[in-house]
Amino acid sequence: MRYVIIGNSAAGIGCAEGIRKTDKDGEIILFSKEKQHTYSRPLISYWLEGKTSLEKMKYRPDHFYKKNKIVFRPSTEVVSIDPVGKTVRIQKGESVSYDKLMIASGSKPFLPPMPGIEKVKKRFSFMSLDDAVQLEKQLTPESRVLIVGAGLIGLKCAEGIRSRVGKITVVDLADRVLPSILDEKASAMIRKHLKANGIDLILSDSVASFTAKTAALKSGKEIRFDLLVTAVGVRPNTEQAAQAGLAVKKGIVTDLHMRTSDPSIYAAGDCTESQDVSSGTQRILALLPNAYMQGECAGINMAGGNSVFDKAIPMNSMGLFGLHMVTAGTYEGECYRKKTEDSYKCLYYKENVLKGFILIGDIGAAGIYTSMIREQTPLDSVDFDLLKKNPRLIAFSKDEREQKINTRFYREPVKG
Amino acid sequence: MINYLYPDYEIVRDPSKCIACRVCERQCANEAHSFDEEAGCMVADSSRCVNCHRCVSLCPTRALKIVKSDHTFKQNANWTGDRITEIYKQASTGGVLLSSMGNPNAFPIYFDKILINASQVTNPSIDPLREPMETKTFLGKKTGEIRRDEKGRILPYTEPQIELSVPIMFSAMSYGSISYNAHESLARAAQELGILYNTGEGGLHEDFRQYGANTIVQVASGRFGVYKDYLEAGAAIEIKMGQGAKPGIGGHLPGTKIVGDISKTRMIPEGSDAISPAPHHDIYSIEDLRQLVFSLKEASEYKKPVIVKIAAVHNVAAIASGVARSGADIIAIDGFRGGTGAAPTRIRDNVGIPIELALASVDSRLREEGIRDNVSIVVGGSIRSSADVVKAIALGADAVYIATAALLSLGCHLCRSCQSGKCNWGIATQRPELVKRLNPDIGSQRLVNLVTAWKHEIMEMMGGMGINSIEALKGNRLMLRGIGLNEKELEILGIKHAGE
Amino acid sequence: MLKEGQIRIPSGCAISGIISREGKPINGRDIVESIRVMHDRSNGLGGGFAGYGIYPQYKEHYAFHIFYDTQEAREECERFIDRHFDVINLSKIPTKKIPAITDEPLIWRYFVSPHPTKLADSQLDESEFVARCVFRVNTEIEGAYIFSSGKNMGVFKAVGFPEDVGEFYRLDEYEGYSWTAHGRYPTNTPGWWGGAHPFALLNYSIVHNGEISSYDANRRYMEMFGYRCSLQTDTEVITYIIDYLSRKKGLSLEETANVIAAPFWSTIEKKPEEEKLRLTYLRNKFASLLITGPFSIIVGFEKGLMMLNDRLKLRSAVIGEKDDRVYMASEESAIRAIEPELDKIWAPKGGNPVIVTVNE
Amino acid sequence: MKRVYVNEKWCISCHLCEYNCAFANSGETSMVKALKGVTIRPRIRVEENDRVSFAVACRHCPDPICVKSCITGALSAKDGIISVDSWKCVGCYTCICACPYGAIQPDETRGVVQKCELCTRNSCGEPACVKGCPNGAIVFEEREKKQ
Repeated sequence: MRYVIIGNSAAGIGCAEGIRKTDKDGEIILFSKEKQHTYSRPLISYWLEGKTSLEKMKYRPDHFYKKNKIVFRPSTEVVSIDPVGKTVRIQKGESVSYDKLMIASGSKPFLPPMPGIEKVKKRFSFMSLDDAVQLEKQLTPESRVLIVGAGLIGLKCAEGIRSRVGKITVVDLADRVLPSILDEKASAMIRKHLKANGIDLILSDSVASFTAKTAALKSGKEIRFDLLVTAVGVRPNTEQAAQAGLAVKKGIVTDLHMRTSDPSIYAAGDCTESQDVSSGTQRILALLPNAYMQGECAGINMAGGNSVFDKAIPMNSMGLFGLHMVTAGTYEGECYRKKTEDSYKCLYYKENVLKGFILIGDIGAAGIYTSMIREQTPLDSVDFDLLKKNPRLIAFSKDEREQKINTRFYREPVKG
Repeated sequence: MINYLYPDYEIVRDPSKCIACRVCERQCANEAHSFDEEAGCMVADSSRCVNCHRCVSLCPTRALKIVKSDHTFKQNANWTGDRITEIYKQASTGGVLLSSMGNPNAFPIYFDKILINASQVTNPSIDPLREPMETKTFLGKKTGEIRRDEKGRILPYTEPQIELSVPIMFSAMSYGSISYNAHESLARAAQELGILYNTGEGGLHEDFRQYGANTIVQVASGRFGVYKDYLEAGAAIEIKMGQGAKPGIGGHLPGTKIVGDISKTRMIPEGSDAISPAPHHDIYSIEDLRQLVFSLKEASEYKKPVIVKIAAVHNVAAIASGVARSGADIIAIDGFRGGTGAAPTRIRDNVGIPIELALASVDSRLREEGIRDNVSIVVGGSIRSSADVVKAIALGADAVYIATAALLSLGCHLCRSCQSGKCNWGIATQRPELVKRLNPDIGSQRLVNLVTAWKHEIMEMMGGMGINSIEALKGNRLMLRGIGLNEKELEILGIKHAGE
Repeated sequence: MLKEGQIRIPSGCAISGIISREGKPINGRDIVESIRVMHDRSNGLGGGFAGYGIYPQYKEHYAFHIFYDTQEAREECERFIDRHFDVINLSKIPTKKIPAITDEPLIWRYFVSPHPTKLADSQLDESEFVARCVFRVNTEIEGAYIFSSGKNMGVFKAVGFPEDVGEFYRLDEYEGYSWTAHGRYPTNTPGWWGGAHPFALLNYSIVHNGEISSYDANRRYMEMFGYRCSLQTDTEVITYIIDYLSRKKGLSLEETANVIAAPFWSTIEKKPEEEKLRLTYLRNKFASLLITGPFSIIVGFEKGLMMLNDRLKLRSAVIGEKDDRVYMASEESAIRAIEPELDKIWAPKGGNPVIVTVNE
Repeated sequence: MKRVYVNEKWCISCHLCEYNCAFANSGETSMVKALKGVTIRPRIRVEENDRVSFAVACRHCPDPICVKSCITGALSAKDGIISVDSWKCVGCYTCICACPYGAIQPDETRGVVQKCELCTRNSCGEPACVKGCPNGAIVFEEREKKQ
């Protein structure tokens, strides 16, 4: 049995670990476009900030490939897939056959057309360690940095370099920061916090055109900068999958076993669509935990096991300049809100289940909420008034508590 | 109104050790401890302290101790502080003083004035680790002629018996006076130990029927929870005529405690007072007792031994003689130091006689009358150690009852505040948050440990005497010597003085 | 110093016994020679013998052997005996003056039968009547002590080493089908003749080596049934127990052994159900008659001997056989001394009675 | 394998487990020195209301979502014990967002997370919460066979 894995991040690694849970000996070949040992992509901003090192960023220990008997092929990009011949073709014209294939090709930065951008020499995206290394080389205490995009990537980048540059300006077309994960009030709170930490934010605006060191905004403002970071968004890497004739919508389409439309080909991670339990929709959930769990699920199935991943939900945890926020699920239905000077809580619930939440500041035990979303715990089976105040197991029924803390391990309630 | 009382005890906190974890505060049902937010430290109100040591025991840094207050009245050998304080209390309330557990006063403790023999030279001591050492005991009548079948073989028919692995039983404590968990601890320990516990006059909770083979069901003057199934549920039936802590006094469990399972188990309506009359109103004399004994035997088809429990009072020997002829299988005698959940202080402290003297005179009397085999004798009322057990058996007892010692092993610190219902150790309380403090897994294990430890010690002492079976110790008064006792005391105890 | 009856005196001892299963006569000399070997097991403060089948001519009559301290005691006692019995024969017991035995009391022997009217008036069976009379003499008549009261048997005892006691009583002039002997090593006694062993009541006689730890439990129990343990010795109470269980309760000697040296509960537990119930019954019913502490005893009874050790076998006891004779002794040497060529010799297990009876 | 189980029936809400945990992981030899005057940050927490109380710490799930969610690989499961490598941890708190028991806490002083590691990384030898529980409400026992 030969397994071929495309991708060396969370989904690819998860897949390899999933395979090894079931099949200790099958051949695994793992192709990575990048040259590095597997590393954690979200850590690049921490690296810039000096909170981690290249060594610490390794997602798995040095002996990982060896221990798991994985043939690791770094700097090797898979250019095409032949689902009929069950082979993949790599850059140098070499073909490698597979019995089961995992596509964990991730995503790439999305750059909308911006006139004059080609004139900007010091221009970076912020997706990979290479991006970060390139950026790092240009940082000076005097640097004026323009970041286009006030989403997760843009803001983490801002935090990562804040202490190392002179000025940071973030521009976003949206009227608030982190629009994909925060509601208005939360955004406002973060915005205030960013401002307090020296980040200039220009919202509801966008770059009309660039010169080498200036950006003219639609509003007419002009921003002078030394370095440009574009973090407008990402797009899944689906080209090879599409060429191979696999079903692809926004991302590669899979079933709950992470199998694509070709029974020998699986896909996981940022390049796929998931069934979001909280919203009930198919969407791209470009999140590391999600990628790992999809990959692991796929790996188990590829090796002949039986695993279903039907618990996908959006889930984010991040800190910005010491202020932590965790969010999960979708924001629909009724809302319970509580705001204090330095914290914010918002719970969304609908049709007897918790749909989503936003916590800023006090994030302790947030996973209890997350699990309620994931498990679709009926709110009438818990003391929701208590839960609104604090995420606590005591709000669950006696039987449920007993299950959670006094049995061998928690068995998920049987639904239906 | 002036409060004349100064706290008996003072809570002493070592501020250098206190980490303000507030365990003391959470554990004190009397609310003696609190956290002073402003000062940022723990404070204590000694006037609320009953000296139960719950806080002391749970304080993780050992920052607490309770000391006797040195606040004092002017010295007076006659009007002691206790007497004066009692007068203040009564002058303020107009009520009978209530207290609990056993008589705490400085009367002679005869067990402590009796010494045990050991073998030297002429007779070898026996090592219980190497040789069999038997503590198994049967309780019940040993009368009846030997009968044989036509081939001359003995027909091994005996009156109903109780078999004990060690001659120790847990004395009567009702469900109500002590908690569900305390009862469960006793029942489970009795089962594991191969001994018996006693329901007391509170009926038998459904959950504990499974321990029937190790249960004595009690029939007392209130007849709470008594019906045919109850009588048949245990291994023996005890008629409680009296109790050492309060001879001549009945019982009163206030209606506030008659809730839920307690009401159900006692078979009386919730909220009604459970009043046990001072006498059984169907027993005004010995012949009435005989009728009750046989009523119970009839009801239980003569399968269960009937115990008659009496308090040790002045003419205990004559009473016991009457009981021994009443059809009862076992007499339980309760000494004046026996414990209780609540008794009038004056009764507890002034009525009854020591169990050692009662036992010696009853055993001698029954032997003089040639009726010692009619009954087994069980004694209680402050058996405090394995040495007390050995001495009691050598004086003539078949087995002992322990209750205070059992409660101590469950955590009781003899604060003697049972009547308040706020037992911090989860024993003498029905408050759920306090009851749960006594985990029967732990409680039963501690009881098992205690009795096992005593058993080992009994075996050591027996081995020292060259006795390897407990029946050879029973009534073996030559193994005892008195110390510091006068002729009369020695005569009653039937022992010689040390050195004789 | 206090003597037996006023204080309990522990003692170590030597015991020996011989029986002919054929009922053939054995000269008293043999038992004297046997006990002589174990000289060091006694200290000269007591020795004695019991012979069975020694009075064939008076075998229907109770033979009372009595010590008198004074003539007054003898007169008072004889008046008592006259009132309760028909006296067939009376005499001093023949003795031989030897230097080793001194301070002898008056030693008399009476062959008697209960007075028929007295017996009928008492509403007691004959043996009980005789036993009660013996107790009365021994407790109520100062200076008189009946130390042997069986039929066709007799106890001979004195203060001294047993071999000297045998010579003193001229035992070579007696023949019987069984004999027991005792050499005493009391730790504290002025030496009172009555305190020597064997101890006997009616036909039961006991020689005993050991010190029982259950003494007071046994004694206080026995006293409930009218046995007054006036001597406070183990042998006395064991004799009474055997008398009580065998004569009054009708237990066989095996059953008696199951009571006084009852098997351990752990042993009983392993027995077949019926046996378990029987042993449990006996042990429980007569719990206060379990004898603990070291003992080896030889019980003499009509037509038999029983040897029994305590359950832990804390005292030595061996049994030898040669033809129809069975020998029982504290030490093998005491058997070899009179029968060097044995067919068989063994040590009985603790608690297991060895009962030898004369073939009928 | 042996696991920590909590039986709320016997929890007496004394909170000693929290203090014993904080002490065990303090590295100090005296509880007074370790805990006096500090706000404790135990890895076990007692939840309570006026009727019920119980302690919650990491269940060391066989299929741990926290480990799967960890973005750095700092959380790992070995021999059934889930532990955190604070050298690798960057304090993103994704695990806190994922743990269904709320059993992982921020260690704000170090900017990482902390969790129960069954006292395998301190000198306690056995879980301090279990050892110090006065009522057997927290036990450390083998139950796998029973299931």
